[in-house]
Amino acid sequence: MKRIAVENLQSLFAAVSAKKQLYIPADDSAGQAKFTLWSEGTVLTEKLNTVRSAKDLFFPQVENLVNFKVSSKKIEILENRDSSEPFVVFGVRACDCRSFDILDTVFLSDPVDTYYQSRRENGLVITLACNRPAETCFCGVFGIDASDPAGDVTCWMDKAYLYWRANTERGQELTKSLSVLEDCDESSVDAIREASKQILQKLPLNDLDLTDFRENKLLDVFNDSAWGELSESCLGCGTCTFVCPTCQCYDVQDFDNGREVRRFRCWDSCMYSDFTMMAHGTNRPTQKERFRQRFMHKLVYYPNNNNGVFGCVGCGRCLQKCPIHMNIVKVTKKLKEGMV
Amino acid sequence: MRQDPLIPMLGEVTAIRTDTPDVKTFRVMGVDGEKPFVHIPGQCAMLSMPGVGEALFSITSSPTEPYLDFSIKKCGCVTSWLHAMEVGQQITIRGPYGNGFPVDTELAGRDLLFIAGGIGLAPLHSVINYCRHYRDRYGKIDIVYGSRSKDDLVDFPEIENEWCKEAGINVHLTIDNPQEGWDGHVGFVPNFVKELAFDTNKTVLMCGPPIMIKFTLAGLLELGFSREQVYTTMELRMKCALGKCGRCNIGDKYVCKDGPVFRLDQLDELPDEY
Amino acid sequence: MSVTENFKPTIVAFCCNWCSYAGADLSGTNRLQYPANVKIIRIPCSCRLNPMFVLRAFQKGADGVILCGCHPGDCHYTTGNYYARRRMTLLFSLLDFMGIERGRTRVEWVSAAEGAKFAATMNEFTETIMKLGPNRRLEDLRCRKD
Amino acid sequence: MQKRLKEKALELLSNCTVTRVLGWKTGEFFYDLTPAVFETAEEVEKEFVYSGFSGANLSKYLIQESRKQGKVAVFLKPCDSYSFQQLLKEHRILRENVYVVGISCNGLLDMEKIRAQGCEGVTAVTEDGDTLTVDTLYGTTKLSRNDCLLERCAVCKSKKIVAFDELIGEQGEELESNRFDRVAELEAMTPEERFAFWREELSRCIRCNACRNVCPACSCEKCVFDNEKSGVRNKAIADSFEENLFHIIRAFHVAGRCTDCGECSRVCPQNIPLHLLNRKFIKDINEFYGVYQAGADMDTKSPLTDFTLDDCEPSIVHERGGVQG
Repeated sequence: MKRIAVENLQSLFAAVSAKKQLYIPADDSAGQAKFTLWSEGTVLTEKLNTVRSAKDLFFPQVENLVNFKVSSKKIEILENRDSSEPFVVFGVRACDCRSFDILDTVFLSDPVDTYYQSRRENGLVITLACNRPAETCFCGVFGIDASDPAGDVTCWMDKAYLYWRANTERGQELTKSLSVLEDCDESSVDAIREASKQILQKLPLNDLDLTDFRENKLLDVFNDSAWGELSESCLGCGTCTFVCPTCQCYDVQDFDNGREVRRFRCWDSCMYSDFTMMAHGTNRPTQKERFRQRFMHKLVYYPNNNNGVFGCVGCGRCLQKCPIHMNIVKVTKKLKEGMV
Repeated sequence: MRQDPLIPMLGEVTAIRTDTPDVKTFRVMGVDGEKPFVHIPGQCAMLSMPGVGEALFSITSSPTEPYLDFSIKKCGCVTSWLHAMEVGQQITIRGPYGNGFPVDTELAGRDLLFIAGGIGLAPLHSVINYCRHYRDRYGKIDIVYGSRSKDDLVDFPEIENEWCKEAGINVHLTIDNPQEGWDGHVGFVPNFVKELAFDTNKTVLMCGPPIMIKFTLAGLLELGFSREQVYTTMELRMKCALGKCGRCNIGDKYVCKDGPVFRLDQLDELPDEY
Repeated sequence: MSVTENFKPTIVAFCCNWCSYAGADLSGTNRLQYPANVKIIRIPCSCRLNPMFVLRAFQKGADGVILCGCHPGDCHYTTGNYYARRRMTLLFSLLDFMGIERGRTRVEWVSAAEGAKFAATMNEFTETIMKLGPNRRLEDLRCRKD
Repeated sequence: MQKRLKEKALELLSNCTVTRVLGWKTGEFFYDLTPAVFETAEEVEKEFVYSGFSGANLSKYLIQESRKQGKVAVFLKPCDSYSFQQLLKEHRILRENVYVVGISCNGLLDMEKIRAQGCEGVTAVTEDGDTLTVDTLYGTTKLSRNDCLLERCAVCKSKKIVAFDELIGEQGEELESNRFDRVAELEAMTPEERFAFWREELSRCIRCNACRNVCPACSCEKCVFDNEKSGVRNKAIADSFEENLFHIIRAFHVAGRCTDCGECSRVCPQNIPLHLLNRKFIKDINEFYGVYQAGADMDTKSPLTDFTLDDCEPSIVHERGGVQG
């Protein structure tokens, strides 16, 4: 284990940044945290977490796929992949770190999505244990220990020091190259972890229990009468899906600038009315079906295909950001009322 | 750089056949003149025109042919563009996608009953010709095909001149309303299937408009068929065709990857959202 | 903003069918010169100009957008240009509020008889845009030509 | 207030004035209230909440709700009543199917602002006059209530309830509001500064469409941005131009109809001050065409569907003071 004094954090960032692009959560102009490319003067946020999750760095909201040049009857295919350079992302919370596992099962399963893959290979993840979780946090429900997150490197912070533990070979390699870090004892973080655990135990949403979703039949959950009531005030916006670290649906679109056609993909949301729209109509005509799709996917469909692992990591972003405050916790609790 | 599955290959439309007022069949070859890829009957491919859009289409031709054919009905953006295009036009193609019909496993050795309505013949066309090519691997073949009118029967010449004349294949055609020059059956497919009262030892492959499927299925069950005997193929909006973009997700299945061919008893386990 | 060397501005002029388009025609038949980089788009009435058209013109490479219509009171449809006047006033004001150069947008009333005014307006507007330089604040980078 | 609203809801249900009540429903915490339709006394008893966090403007839901069987009661705060009346004016709500209970309001609270003042893990907020006591997992803090108001409440334009069947609390007055101060501040900047300001703000947009979907004035059956054939559908932002396009058009489409209810800014997950675009239009309309408040009455013509022969020319934008860009 290594450490560095908190007042020297900037020199650590500078050292990492000298090797690879470094992203850290920093406050934006609205005072909310956002993963920001570090440069001299970028300061680590004091906020618990970023509004947009760390998935942005691996699965950006918009990315170029390929270009086409069309001339009369001929088409030329031109490489137009956004370049992906090696980068380090610092300050990823335990929940977001787990979300990478979920995104991996989608994007890295056959056929592999090479855009995501190259970012995953290029990205080194440094997690930061949570000292002050929010009331909306419920990562513990998914077996995530916010006091000891995964990642290539795990960090802990108290008032005096940032502690640093490399978990993977890549993490060790980076550690070796950082002379600003000094050695320290493994037990240095025990107190931080203990304090963090004390708080984690007290979180109001700890009692959320999802086991019923594993045991109930897909169609029974799907046909539950509560969906109508749950979705009645849903605005059909995409906030929940866009701030969610595990939402990965995308759209592929073409942009024609008159000289060439750029094919790009962008995030899409199952909450949008045109998500499944075809020439002859849509199979999810009302917000109820769209709303249900999102939660069924996280609570039933995804676990069915992935050994019971839920498609949620308990980061609490949708709890904080939904304009009408409908969220996976409320949905889960309501549905459970109807379950046997 | 690794080639991503989302990046298509170039193809060229080498022939266009007008089948009906709103259906054309497009022959697509690679720019090298070769067939772009080998498929299983029932599988699909993504065709696209850059700037217009990309859409998934059933492959109409049999894998035994040295080309890929797509029978496409004009109904949206991409299809309208395709209908307006001329031979020699390059397009992009990627695939094949989906599971296809189990032609070499569950269907082998069976008596087959094909039921198609309108453009629903497109995916079955591939299977029918595959079975004709390997005729000895299958039992009796019955084809029920219905359309709004005689003019709307896709690829009528081939049906009339080849399928109808082949031994061991019974073709039953029907159109919705009486029409001059038509001396065949008149009426909707579901009723026609019931009238024909097929043996229940057949395996059914069905594709057509949802309403036809619904009523034909009821008729088949009445005749004593079980849901395990019926295969159908689905169509939903798709963008990636790789099981990732999330659009064609029905229950825990992705139609583009786990489908589009489903046995009815499999469909019964999925939410009624298609 | 500095004037870029060799900068040839693209100017989109939306012209109402009844007055300004005829005005443009007249300036042509009278052999009055105005820059070739003014692209005229004929619309049925100045009121047809959807704010989206203005933005789309900028997206697709326009450096200036001008709307020409019948003089107030002369609208072929009686009142169309009065509505257009309010709309464009508010739109231009919002664009200005967002820091888009005011000079890039303009409305001018040109009658069918005012061929000379049309040419003069276009010359003047082109000059203004020349001074402003290429549209950078409301451009779509994907459409940039260089 | 909560008690009086609840009693009213129960009364309206029990005497069959209405079959449903539109209100706010309790959440997991004290602040995460969801707009909801209550159909039974039992639901009202158990789940109806009115508190400083009942910010959501319920008027837009009436477009759908007023078209269903039976009458629906709704609780409208003063600013919500402007949205309601504007929707009535546009024939979007069937008035005869709605029973409006107007409620007086002393400003609603913004959880984001409470959090922004350093309160993490908030478990309870107690109001006591001008002071808020905020209990968190990490201790208790006291905040000034004024510092925690929703933006629209901090610059409240009117306490008047413009449409109602009955009132709970006092009818209020239109207020002298300083709501245009920030717009004026921006107007006084140089174009470069204004451009930089909006680039910074709009670059945070994630195109979640919450601002559009929550807006009571955005009531098109199908939005141009949902129309594949419009050529502007792009739901995610591939270029900064699209951020500008979306927000300019969004604001323009509601110009003259926007009541300044502030919902767009309230719901923005990225805290973009979207109301400033709408307010700029309102300020301009007031200055160019005379003071107009959307939703204030049923008769006045909307400024964009009206004109006078001697309206100012668009060149007024060029002639106004300030540095030319």
